[in-house]
Amino acid sequence: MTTASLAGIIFLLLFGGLIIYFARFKPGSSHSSLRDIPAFSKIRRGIGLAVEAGQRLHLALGHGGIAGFKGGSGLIGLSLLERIARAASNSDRPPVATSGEASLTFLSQDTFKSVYRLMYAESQYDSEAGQLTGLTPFSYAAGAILVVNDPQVSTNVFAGHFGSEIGLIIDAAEQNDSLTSGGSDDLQAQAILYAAAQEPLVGEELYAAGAYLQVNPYHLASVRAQDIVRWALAGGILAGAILKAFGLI
Amino acid sequence: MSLFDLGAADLIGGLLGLTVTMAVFSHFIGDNTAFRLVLHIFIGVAAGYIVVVVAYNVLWPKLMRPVLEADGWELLWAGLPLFFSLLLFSRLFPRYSILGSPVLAFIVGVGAAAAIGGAVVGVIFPQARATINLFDLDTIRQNQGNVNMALVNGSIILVGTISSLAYFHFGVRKQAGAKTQRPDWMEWLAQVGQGFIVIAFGLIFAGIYAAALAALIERMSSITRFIYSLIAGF
Amino acid sequence: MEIVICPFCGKENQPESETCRYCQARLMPLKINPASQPDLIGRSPEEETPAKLKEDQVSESQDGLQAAGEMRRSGAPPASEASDWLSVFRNQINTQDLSPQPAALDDGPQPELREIHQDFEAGAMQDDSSLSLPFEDAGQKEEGPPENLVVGPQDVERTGDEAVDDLAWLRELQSQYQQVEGLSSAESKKGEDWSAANELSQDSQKRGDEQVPSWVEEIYAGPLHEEEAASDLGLSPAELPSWLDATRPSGTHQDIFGIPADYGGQVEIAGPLAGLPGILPAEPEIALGRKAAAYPAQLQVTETNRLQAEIFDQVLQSEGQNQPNPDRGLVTSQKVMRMAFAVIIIFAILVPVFSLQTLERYQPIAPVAVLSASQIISSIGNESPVLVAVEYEPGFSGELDAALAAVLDHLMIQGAFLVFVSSNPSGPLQAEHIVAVSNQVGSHQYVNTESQNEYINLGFIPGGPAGLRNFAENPRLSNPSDISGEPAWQNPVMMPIDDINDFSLVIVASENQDKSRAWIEQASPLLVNAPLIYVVSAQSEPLIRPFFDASPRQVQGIVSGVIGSVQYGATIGRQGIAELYWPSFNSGLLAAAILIVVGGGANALLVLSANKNGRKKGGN
Amino acid sequence: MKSNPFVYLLVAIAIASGATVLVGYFFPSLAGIKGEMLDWAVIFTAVLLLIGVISLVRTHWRKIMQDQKDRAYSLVLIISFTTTLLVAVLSGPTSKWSMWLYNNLIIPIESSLLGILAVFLIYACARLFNQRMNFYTLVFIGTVLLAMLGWLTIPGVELEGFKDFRDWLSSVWAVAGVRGIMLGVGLGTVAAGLRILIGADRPYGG
Repeated sequence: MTTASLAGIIFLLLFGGLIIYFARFKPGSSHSSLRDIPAFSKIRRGIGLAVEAGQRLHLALGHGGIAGFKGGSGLIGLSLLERIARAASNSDRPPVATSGEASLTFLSQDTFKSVYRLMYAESQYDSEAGQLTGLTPFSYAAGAILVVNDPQVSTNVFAGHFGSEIGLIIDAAEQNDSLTSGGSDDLQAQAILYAAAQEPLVGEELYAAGAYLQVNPYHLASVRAQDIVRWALAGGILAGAILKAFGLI
Repeated sequence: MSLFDLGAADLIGGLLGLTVTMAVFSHFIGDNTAFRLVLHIFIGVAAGYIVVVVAYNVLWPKLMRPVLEADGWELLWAGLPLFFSLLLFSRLFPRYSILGSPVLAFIVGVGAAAAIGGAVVGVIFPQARATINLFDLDTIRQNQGNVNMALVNGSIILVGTISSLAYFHFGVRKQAGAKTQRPDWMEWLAQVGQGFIVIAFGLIFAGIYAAALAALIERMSSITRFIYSLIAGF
Repeated sequence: MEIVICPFCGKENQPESETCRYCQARLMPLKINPASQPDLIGRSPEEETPAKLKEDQVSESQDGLQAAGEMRRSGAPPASEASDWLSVFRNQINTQDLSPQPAALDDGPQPELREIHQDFEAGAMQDDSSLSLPFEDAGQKEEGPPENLVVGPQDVERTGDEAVDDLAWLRELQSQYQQVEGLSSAESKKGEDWSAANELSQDSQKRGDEQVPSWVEEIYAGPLHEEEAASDLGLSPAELPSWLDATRPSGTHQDIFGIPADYGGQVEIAGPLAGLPGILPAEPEIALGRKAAAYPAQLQVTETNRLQAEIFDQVLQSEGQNQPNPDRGLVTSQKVMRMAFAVIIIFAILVPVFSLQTLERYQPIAPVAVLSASQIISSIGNESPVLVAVEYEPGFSGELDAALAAVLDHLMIQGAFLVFVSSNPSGPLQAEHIVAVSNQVGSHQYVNTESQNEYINLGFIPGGPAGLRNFAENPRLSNPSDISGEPAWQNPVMMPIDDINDFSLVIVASENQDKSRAWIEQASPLLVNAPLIYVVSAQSEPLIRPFFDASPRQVQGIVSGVIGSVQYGATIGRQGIAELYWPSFNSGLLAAAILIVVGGGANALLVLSANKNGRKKGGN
Repeated sequence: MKSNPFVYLLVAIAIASGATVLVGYFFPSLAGIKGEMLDWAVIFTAVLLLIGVISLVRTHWRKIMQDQKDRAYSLVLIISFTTTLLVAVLSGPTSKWSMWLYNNLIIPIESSLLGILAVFLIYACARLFNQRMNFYTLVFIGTVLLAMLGWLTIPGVELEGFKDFRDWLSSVWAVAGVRGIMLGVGLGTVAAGLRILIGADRPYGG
């Protein structure tokens, strides 16, 4: 086993252990122990609008699937979908989730179904709430534009892997006067979100969505574990650079 | 003489390209029927291509051919993916879709592991190692590089990497009555990090515009060339 | 066939049956003849013991009930007989002084006696209308009792002043005599009988009062005195609002509930509720089949009520309909700005095309990354296998076709054997497209002498980074056949290839930073001597740049976007597509920069002035 | 966790398969099993894509059958899908007719979509002060202008200095920001994956 593998195992054991420790033994208070990110209060308001004003909320899950590095943002999108579905599924116009990859589509349908089952309203479940709108990035964006153009959509949340085509969806949302917010793991999509979205999430902020919107205690525990591992990593890089500069490693 | 050789295919193809381009550019005025029609055509054609390519390159060589070519005990092992794939087809019928859930759970488990592996092996360790290696003076000297400039650049990258990493710190210690905020030193470091992030976004944004501009130029030039060839043809 | 419902258990019985088949209650009234009932008369209450007394009361009350029931069913005696005995009765009353002396009242030993007397006085003083039930309306008046039977207040006045007679036993004897008289009389009509039944109930009630507990009296006295109590408290009767009054049904009480108007005054003679007045009758009247009461069809609705009902109906109707969307004006300020920007940029692109302006004289100096790529390709020998990964989306054809065509054109001149592959599903088609575009760049005598094939398209590598790893380690296993399904590795050029390192050169063309990085992470560790060159879009150039700047270099050359293509063309002296795009690209960039400065500046000024006005307004 | 035993089965499958593949990343001896399971996942993802396309076409077909609004568009989508499928299957995905459809429909439409994106990006950039008026917006717009000047060639104007400054900005400052973002995104991805492997998140309907 190489040192890199050993380091990887220690890193994951430390990370996983911290998450379980914070979730089980120190659940911590509410999300108020986290810094303020305006985008999440806008998303919460968007969810409220969907419930009270009968407006529809559109969650774009991207086309990254759930495997590989870009799969992480897809998993976050599904957690966000569960939270949004729990809050807004009994409104006049339940939320809709669009995706450009088949496994994301079927997982979003399963998420909707388990939320409706939890609320003993399985009869209200509609499989078209989780839509596959296209199979290539740009055809996915074309299908999402058709969803965003619906006048009933008041809020668009982006949580998943996108490319530059995210700009087309934001443009359509702007012309429909609806709120645009969210983030992605892809740098091109983040740059466009930063310039064009009303409430962008930069980089890792998307991965804290579960903690800010209180999906379950493990999300808050993950964010606290990320904070600790972040400073361990920064310290490691700093120490490594100094030792490398002095030729010690 | 097939239609293709007569150039008619090019003529019709050019007209088709011109029409769909104009329909898409009509989006500047706002959402309209022509734009929606072209989007639906685009989704249908793209889906058709992807299905054929995936069937040729994945389903046939990795799923069907092993079963047809296997015999004896190999058939059992080669047939397992086919069996689970058939379970997935239950997703088309809401009442039996639960049969596909175990396979979805398998895909999610493997996908999550690939995400963790990709992040640790492909991003976190390589990026950390690359930042540390910026201070490898021996290598700098080997490449006859200006050592001082390299150290300055390396230091800027080191500070930028750590401060932009610090920008994402989420936890705050709640003081009674005081606004929940990070410690001052961390807040200052985060401000510096945000500067580095914004510079990166600016450069990427300009690159996206350049790519989009090139696409716009390609469309305009193909339209003008086609119209020019039509005029020249009559 | 007529049926009779038993009043006690509610079961049906044959009309002729005397007793109920189920609970043995009597259904037919007793046919009593005076001779057979001697023991009823002459018994005085004192001789009864308390327990026996209760039974008797119960049995009497049942008999009484039946008697009353009979009376009700059989109706009052014929008019002539009723008036003879009444006149006899009236004469007797006149001779006796029923009202006690005040002095007797004061030191009267039994306060109940005084109460009974007062009740008697109060009962006698009321006129008939007060006896009517509170929810009866005025309409009932015409059906009131005939005049001659009314005991007017003046009669009561005269008899009330004389002292109580001590021949109580004689009066008791008379009342029992009347009871017997009442029982033996013939059928009487219901309307005329109310007075006999009423007086009968008062006598039996007076007789019963002596044994009836005080709480029963309060129940009895309660309803009669209610209105008086209200008037005593100075409360005027409630004014019903018009809408409530309008909603009250117009039919009479009897029409609506089918209960006789005088039922309130009747005293229950049988059953556990014996002696209590105003009990809901379980009477045969309900059991008798009667035509259903005709309820009024129209509600009395005033004009305002109808309007209000219509408005309410409209509100309900409008709830279901979709609200017409606010028709968004075709032109809003956002749209105007967007169209203006579009016109300016497209105009800037088209000007160089029509002015045929070229920029050769301003050839950009090729950066190191482009020079390095050009030198590597120049060193590629004839028939050397070159792996080209086409990873960009069709939308980026404008930019990356120009860059990749310049590189492929150079490779075709060198006579290299191109092997196309992609981890993007639309990649194989894009590869065919780029080969066609590259052939148009310049004249090629590019034919692979041995296999007469210019290139081979291995198609799509599924599985993302993991798939790339498999391909890099074992391409033959990963992609055994080409895009059209033919075996790919029999070609002589492909025979010696076992892993990615056996290629002379690897070129990755991508617009996306993820795919670019995936090839570096999965493939470059295996590339020992095969160089890796990137043809990237301008948007991902900043992200690939560090791999070129790293030491040792993980990427040996970068050709980025339109500018990179022009620079590459300049290094090999061949004009590619980029040369056509470059003037428009240049003016498009300039137009964008001007729009950002002007538009951004204007917006900034607007925001600053708005903040200032806001502060000024806040400050006043 | 609900008491439904089927959910326990799903969670067990996800955790077992995930842990096996993850260990394969760090223990080369288990790389074989990891490769086989990744291959299976690739096959199932491809089958899901096929099922996804079938449900996409069925959804649009239902729109037509139920006479819903926009059913004409659904008809156009189904016709274009069927035509492309027949042409690509009968004559091969890279045949002459397939490439004709690809060159005259897919590339023009995607390029035009990217082209209208160019106008929207400049419009969004010019309007950014309206959205967020702060120092970082100024830095962002300044960097965009600098990057453009780095590519520009204006006859008679010396812009070489801009080019060098732009290259330095790109290879040092931008690289620092990108690394910070990638490390942060990496931490978030690891956390998301670990939540799946410890059964905290169950998107598969558990």
